[in-house]
Amino acid sequence: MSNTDIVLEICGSAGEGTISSGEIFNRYISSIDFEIMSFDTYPSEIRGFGKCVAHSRFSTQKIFTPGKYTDILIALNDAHSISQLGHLKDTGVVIYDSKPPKYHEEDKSIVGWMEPGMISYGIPFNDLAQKAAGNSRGRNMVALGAVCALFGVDHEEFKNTIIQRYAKKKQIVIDNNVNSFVEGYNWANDNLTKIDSISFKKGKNKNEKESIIINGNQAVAKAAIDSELHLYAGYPITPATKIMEILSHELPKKNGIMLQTEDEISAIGNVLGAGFAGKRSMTATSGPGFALMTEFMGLSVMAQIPAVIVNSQRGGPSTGLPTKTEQSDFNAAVNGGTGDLPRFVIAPASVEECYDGTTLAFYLAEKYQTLVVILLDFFLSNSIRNIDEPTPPTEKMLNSNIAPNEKELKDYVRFKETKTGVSPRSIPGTPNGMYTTTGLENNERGKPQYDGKLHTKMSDMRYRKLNSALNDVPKPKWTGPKKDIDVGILSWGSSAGAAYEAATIANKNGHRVAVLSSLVVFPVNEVDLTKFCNESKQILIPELNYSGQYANFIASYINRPVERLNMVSGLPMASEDVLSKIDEMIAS
Amino acid sequence: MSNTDIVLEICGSAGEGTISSGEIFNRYISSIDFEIMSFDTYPSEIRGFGKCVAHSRFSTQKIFTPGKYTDILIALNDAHSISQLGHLKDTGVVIYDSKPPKYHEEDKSIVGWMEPGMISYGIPFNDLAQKAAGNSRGRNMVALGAVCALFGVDHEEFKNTIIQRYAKKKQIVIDNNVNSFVEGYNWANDNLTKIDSISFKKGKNKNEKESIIINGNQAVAKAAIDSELHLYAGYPITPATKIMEILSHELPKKNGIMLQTEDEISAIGNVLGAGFAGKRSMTATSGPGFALMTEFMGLSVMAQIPAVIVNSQRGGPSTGLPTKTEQSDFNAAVNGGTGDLPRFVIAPASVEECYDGTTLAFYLAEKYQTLVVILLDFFLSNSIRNIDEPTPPTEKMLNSNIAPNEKELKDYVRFKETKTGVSPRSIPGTPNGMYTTTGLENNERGKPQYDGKLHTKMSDMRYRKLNSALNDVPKPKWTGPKKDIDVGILSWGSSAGAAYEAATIANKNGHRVAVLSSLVVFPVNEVDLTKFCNESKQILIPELNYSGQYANFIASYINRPVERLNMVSGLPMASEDVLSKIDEMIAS
Amino acid sequence: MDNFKINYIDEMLDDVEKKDFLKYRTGELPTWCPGCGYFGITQSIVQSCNELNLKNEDICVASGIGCAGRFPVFMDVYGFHTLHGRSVPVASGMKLAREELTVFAIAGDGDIMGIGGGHLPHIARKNIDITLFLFDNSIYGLTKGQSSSTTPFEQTTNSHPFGNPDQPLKPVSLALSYGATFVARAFAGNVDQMTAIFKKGITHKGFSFIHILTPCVTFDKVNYTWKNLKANVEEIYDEFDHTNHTEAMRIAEKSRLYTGIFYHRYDVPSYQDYLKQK
Amino acid sequence: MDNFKINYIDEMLDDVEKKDFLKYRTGELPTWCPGCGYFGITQSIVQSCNELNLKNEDICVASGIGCAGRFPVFMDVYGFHTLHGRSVPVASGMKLAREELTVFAIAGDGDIMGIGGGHLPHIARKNIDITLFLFDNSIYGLTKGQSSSTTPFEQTTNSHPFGNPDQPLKPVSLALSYGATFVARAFAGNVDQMTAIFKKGITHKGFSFIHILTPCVTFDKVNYTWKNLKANVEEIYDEFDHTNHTEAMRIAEKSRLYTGIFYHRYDVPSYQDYLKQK
Ligand SMILES: Cc1ncc(C[n+]2csc(CCOP(=O)(O)OP(=O)(O)O)c2C)c(N)n1
Ligand SMILES: Cc1ncc(C[n+]2csc(CCOP(=O)(O)OP(=O)(O)O)c2C)c(N)n1
Ligand code: SF4
Ligand code: SF4
Ligand SMILES: [Mg+2]
Ligand SMILES: [Mg+2]
Repeated sequence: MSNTDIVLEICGSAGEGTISSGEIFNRYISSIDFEIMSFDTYPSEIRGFGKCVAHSRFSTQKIFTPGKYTDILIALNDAHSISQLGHLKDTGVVIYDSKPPKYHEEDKSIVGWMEPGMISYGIPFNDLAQKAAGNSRGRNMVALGAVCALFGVDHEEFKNTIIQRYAKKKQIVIDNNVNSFVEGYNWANDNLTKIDSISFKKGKNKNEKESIIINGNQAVAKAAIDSELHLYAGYPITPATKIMEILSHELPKKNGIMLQTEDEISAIGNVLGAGFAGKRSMTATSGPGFALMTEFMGLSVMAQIPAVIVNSQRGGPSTGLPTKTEQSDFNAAVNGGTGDLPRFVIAPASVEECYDGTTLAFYLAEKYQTLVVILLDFFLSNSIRNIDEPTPPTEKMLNSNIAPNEKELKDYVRFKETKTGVSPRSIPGTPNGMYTTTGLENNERGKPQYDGKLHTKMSDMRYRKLNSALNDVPKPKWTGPKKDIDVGILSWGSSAGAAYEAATIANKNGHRVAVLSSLVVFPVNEVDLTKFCNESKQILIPELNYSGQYANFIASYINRPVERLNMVSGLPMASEDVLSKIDEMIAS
Repeated sequence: MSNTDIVLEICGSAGEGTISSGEIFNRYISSIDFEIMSFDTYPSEIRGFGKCVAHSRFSTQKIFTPGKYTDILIALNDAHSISQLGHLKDTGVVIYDSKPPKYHEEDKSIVGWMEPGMISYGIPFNDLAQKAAGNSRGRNMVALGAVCALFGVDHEEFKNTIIQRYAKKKQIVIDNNVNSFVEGYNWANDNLTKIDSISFKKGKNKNEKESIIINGNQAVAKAAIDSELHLYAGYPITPATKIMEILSHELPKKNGIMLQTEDEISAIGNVLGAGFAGKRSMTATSGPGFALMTEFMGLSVMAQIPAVIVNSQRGGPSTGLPTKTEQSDFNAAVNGGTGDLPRFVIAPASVEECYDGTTLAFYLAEKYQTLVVILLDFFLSNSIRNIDEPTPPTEKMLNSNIAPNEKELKDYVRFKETKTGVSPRSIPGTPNGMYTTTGLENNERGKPQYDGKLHTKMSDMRYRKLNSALNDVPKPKWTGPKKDIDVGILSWGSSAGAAYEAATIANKNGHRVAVLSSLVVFPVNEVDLTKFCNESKQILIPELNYSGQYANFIASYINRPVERLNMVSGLPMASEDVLSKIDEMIAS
Repeated sequence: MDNFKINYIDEMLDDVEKKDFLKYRTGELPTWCPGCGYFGITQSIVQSCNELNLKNEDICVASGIGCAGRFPVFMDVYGFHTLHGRSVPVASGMKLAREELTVFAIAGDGDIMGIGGGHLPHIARKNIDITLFLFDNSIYGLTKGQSSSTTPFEQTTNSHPFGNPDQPLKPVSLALSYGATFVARAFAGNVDQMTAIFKKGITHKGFSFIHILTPCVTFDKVNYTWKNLKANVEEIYDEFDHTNHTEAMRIAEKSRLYTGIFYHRYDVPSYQDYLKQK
Repeated sequence: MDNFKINYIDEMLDDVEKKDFLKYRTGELPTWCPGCGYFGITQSIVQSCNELNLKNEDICVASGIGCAGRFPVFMDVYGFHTLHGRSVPVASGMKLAREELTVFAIAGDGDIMGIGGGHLPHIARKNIDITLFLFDNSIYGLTKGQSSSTTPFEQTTNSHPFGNPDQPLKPVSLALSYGATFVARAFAGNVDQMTAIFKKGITHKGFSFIHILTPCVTFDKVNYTWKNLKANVEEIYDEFDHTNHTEAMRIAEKSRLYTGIFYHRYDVPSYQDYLKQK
């Protein structure tokens, strides 16, 4: 069986069912065992008639990026869709409304903008929807019907997916959608002559595990629930709001609490309060809210109280580009805050890692009594994948606080020096475990004290925790050749996907390209990093920010020049971008 | 004439006039043309009977540090003073109260703690003060009288300094102080036999310029007034509060306003508002307050509105060590905030540079329409020097906003692309100059817009400003040999003083040690930095923080390993510390 | 839908030209939803400036983030779209810098009752001479329908699918207890009254707090709708004594939504006047 | 002076032992100035805990930064000395995590009327079951005598050498207009009344706001001194109806410093009770 790897886009106005038809398509395509990666774009204005795009890539191979070039474009609205032609493949397919509702005629038709070589199928979406349901709402379903007819998809199974999607709606809604779908399917079968060569019937045979369709925000929320989150405290902000909204549904079912606070300062304050009291707690935000949490981040570290913050990055600085993706809060996550401020920073590279990174975060925060920042980005938050049902946290991960034993409680010394830097922490309610913690420098009993020797010792303790934890976290992932590497890519966060794909292609092309990426970006596993760099003739650091934040950061560990690939286009990094940089480096 | 270089300390309880006697001593010693550097330590508790130390070094040479070892210790309180013996020189002198008030007898006398070789002079401070004024308040003046007698100081002139100091007080206060002083002087002359070899009559011949005694906070406040500051908005926090308190006196005289805000967020918000409206404005804070300003820092940069923030660093992280000095907010100043966030960071190395750095800050903020952070620290804020009357800002520096000309106002494009990155900025009240600025990414007219090309271009503009400014700021100071350098010290902020002194000694010892330090620590002058590093066999970076923040930062510019000297003792760096590190590096 | 949009815009533009609406407006078309109460408020602000003969270049506007916060983007004045919750300190700085300018702060209910609520007591007690327009739609509009500090108890929102557990704040009561010297409430559906109130607020020497009831037609279909608001607002009776703080407090606590001027104190010098008189 | 210190401490220690003061105290001696009102407040809090039979391990205290903020450092309970202005959100998180604990927030006037003032409306309207002790000395103590949000108008302070230009806030009025369900005022010089009030506040199910008048003997020698406070406090008359919000508001606005319980509403469920009942 040959490989299938297709990008399909549905583009329309808000209100035309663009996103929901993409969702149905993903569900179906996932059910026939394709690997999918999907990404929706909403208008940045609140309302109006802004452009929506449901972008899906599906493949029989493992994929890591949503794909830069489109195979099939479904234009629910010509005006909006024209600009999508810019990344349609040279022989790509456009499916459009041949008889759009009146208001479309003012726009030039998309057909006029297509390049020679592209293939178009005109279908009267509107007429068929009217026929099926008496209104134009079902245009999106007509289009899906045509897709089934054109590309050999089992339309009965697809129909079932539609029925499932609307199962909770009134029967009339289900009927209208299904009828529109059938109209589209039949019309296309009867009237269109296929002139492209695309088809997709069935994906690879997947393994046995249950698979779920989920985006990064959902994965974080699910992981939090599975990690026995008790209190979510947060304040709405794009692209993190959804985490809060999901948890506002889920937490009450588990006797947990979703607290909407007056601002982000209060949110992180509540998180620390709950952490102090011994319950798992988190908040999620984006750049502006993260900035407001800066002072409390320091307190978490100094007072040694667990706290988990998700920062889903968007374009910056300041309010920036709220609906665009970027990786420009690395500095803020790793070095934000005043004073010498160790903390953990976790940067998932995929939806799967959003789950694993979150369960890890709760484990680390509690065990090491400190701050853990999880760096997502707009793309990861909204990137939809079908993944295997993730592995829930183990018992050990769920109960990671190191409590004082009875002997220690006899004369309890809360911040007693230890080899690991972690001192047993008693939880309120524990008799004889009383102590006071503070953001002031303090001695082993928690008393504020400022002498130089003590400050040196306590600083040491705070940093020592990080080193102790290095054995407790997944090692960096090294993919590709283990030695004689032409280009070694140090990658982080969501752009790692593009690095993997580019490296795979480059290796097929006969080059030796490897990728090192780590779920935990701080602290740094210097042993592996050094080994990787020693084997690499050149180092490349691709990232979605302007100033090369990770590249600057890593310099003090490797002390050698690196090549940088920095992009601030607001889009996820594409494998093509990384590949051409690799080629350039190898050629020079 | 041989060189004089002496460290004198006065140590007592709060309420014993420790700090004020130090102040009088400094005034006098400055008036006889010694170079002085002084530093007061207060108790960290609000009240009570905490320890105060007035530490002064004075010299016929240029000095850069307050000196680590003491020559003369005046013990107003034995209990507190005992621990000061730890850094008294082997042959140092102690002047103590031989008949302390009753409550002193419970403590062991300081004499019992002195090492052999140290010299002590017991004087009945209390009795003499009682005799002079009927109470023990004048004990500190008795001690100063004894100092004059012992070390050959002109007691008439000294007496005049005392009179001047209390000129605004009631006559009885002046009399009591003077009489106590005279008692001390006479008693010491009559009863003591000098067995040490210290004397100081007159310093070097200074140049003509008027000299003033001033600490870092005062220098900042003075520079702000001279820079035509209109609005100071701030919130009290150690060690920056004094800047606010000084300006609350000075600004009203100039029709300026000192606004005490409800928090630091409001303070920096007011600064931006005034900046937008075309007036010079600033705030001053320390770590916790600086953390709260993080979000607004991003707005200043993105919206292109001038803002000056002084951050006087104290021990961190979190509330930390409010009364100890540290250089651990480098990360926060240079990389704090979310997104790619260029800004200027100025780090004065001395009281003189506090003045110059502040006038420069206002110039840069206004000209480049952006954020300028001035990094002081507890030590610099409170470090007292006698310096030449500083050079006030020039006309050019005072009027640095680039306004649009009439032609530009015809069709005003606020954020028009320019080579320098700076677009002419119109000030409210200017007809046809209306525009709206925002923290969102925006096009040249200020309209929020998020496309990738625009974001790339505008990011470029924001960073381009910094490069343009490199010719507009003082070049890094390179002291010592220009080539074949054994150890090249990259130094910043207040620890540069120790680097200078250590380098001078090392060079005398036949090594080749040079120092590169820059008033502007960000952006980096890469040309000079590279030249310096290329000439240096080894690089040393000494700084008062735990994690080596500047060393980490500089790594991405120089891509080679550096030696680090990190101290978090809460004390300023001493030349001895740097010197022994140099020796170690050269030996290895 | 698109032709609806076009007609709608044409209509607006006509209206706009008639009322000299464009004098203080840029070419930027507001990104607000059709039917949003913010159009009417904008119109009233423009009309007030016009009737007060303010020059464009002498108006400074600081706004927060939110649908309301977008206001200055559409205006041809000196505008600063600041941060969420921070219009007030920025407006304060503008006024303290340049007393001769007319300074507005624009805020949503999330903006100034929630995240920026800490600034309000202080601008009021300092009596800095700015006018705060609170666009209160009792919801977070821009982030798509979460509860705000003024969302009614038990209302279902995107952040509280089982009902809002928090009691709403009462902006007018708060402003009164903070010592604001001008406190009024307006309704986005009554342009004439709004304009009258705005003009008084703008000319008041000191801090003016104007609470404006306005519907979010997109995210609140239940409580503060046009219909419900219309049914519940009531103009404060003519004889009302605007200098009686206790009375103002009393009617502010009522569930009836009184509109008009609650409190207006003439005898307290503004912050800058006070400093000058010393 | 040192022998004065020693005598003073001995005296305190005697007193302390007599009243079982030490039960909730660590060995740490408070760093407060002799004569500071905070000693009396601490004593009353301890006494209240004692009389209510609270176990040390079941008490959680979150404090801000300031002289007041140091409180938990001297206490043998679960204490968290947080950030300036942030005792309230941290205390809130403690309670939401562990409903069975007794949670106190300790704040200075700078702490919770100034920098942390934005949290107050929300803890009140949410009615989260913590007790807030506001140590109001109308000055910034720890940073040595700058104006706070409750410093009287025109008072000379270290930040306002020519007199404070800002009108003071009225903490009790604010708490009332925020919808707090328990609002009281106490005076640090009256330990018995304080203890009675504290016990009511601690046992109240919901948010309790306790405004405590206390002198800063070091930085305010003019206004809120022991002498002036004693002369100006007056206990609320016995017949006062604690459920009458309007009356509470009225007497809160008076310049006379009433002490006692202004408002106590029994019928509003606490945040967590409300969530459970759904
Ligand atoms: C610090 C910060 N937190 C959160 C956000 C996200 N945000 C933008 S607007 C908004 C709420 C808007 O509500 P409101 O102030 O009522 O204005 P409206 O949109 O209703 O006019 C939020 C939460 C932000 N921009 N900055
Ligand atoms: C963010 C921040 N800003 C400023 C400070 C400095 N600071 C510490 S305590 C304090 C004021 C204390 O006043 P108050 O809250 O009234 O408490 P008091 O000392 O009077 O008991 C200030 C400004 C700080 N620690 N953190
Ligand atoms: S979302 Fe609501 S507030 Fe925002 S523009 Fe639309 S109707 Fe107005
Ligand atoms: S400074 Fe004032 S508040 Fe602080 S301990 Fe002393 S008297 Fe009390
Ligand atoms: Mg709103
Ligand atoms: Mg106070």
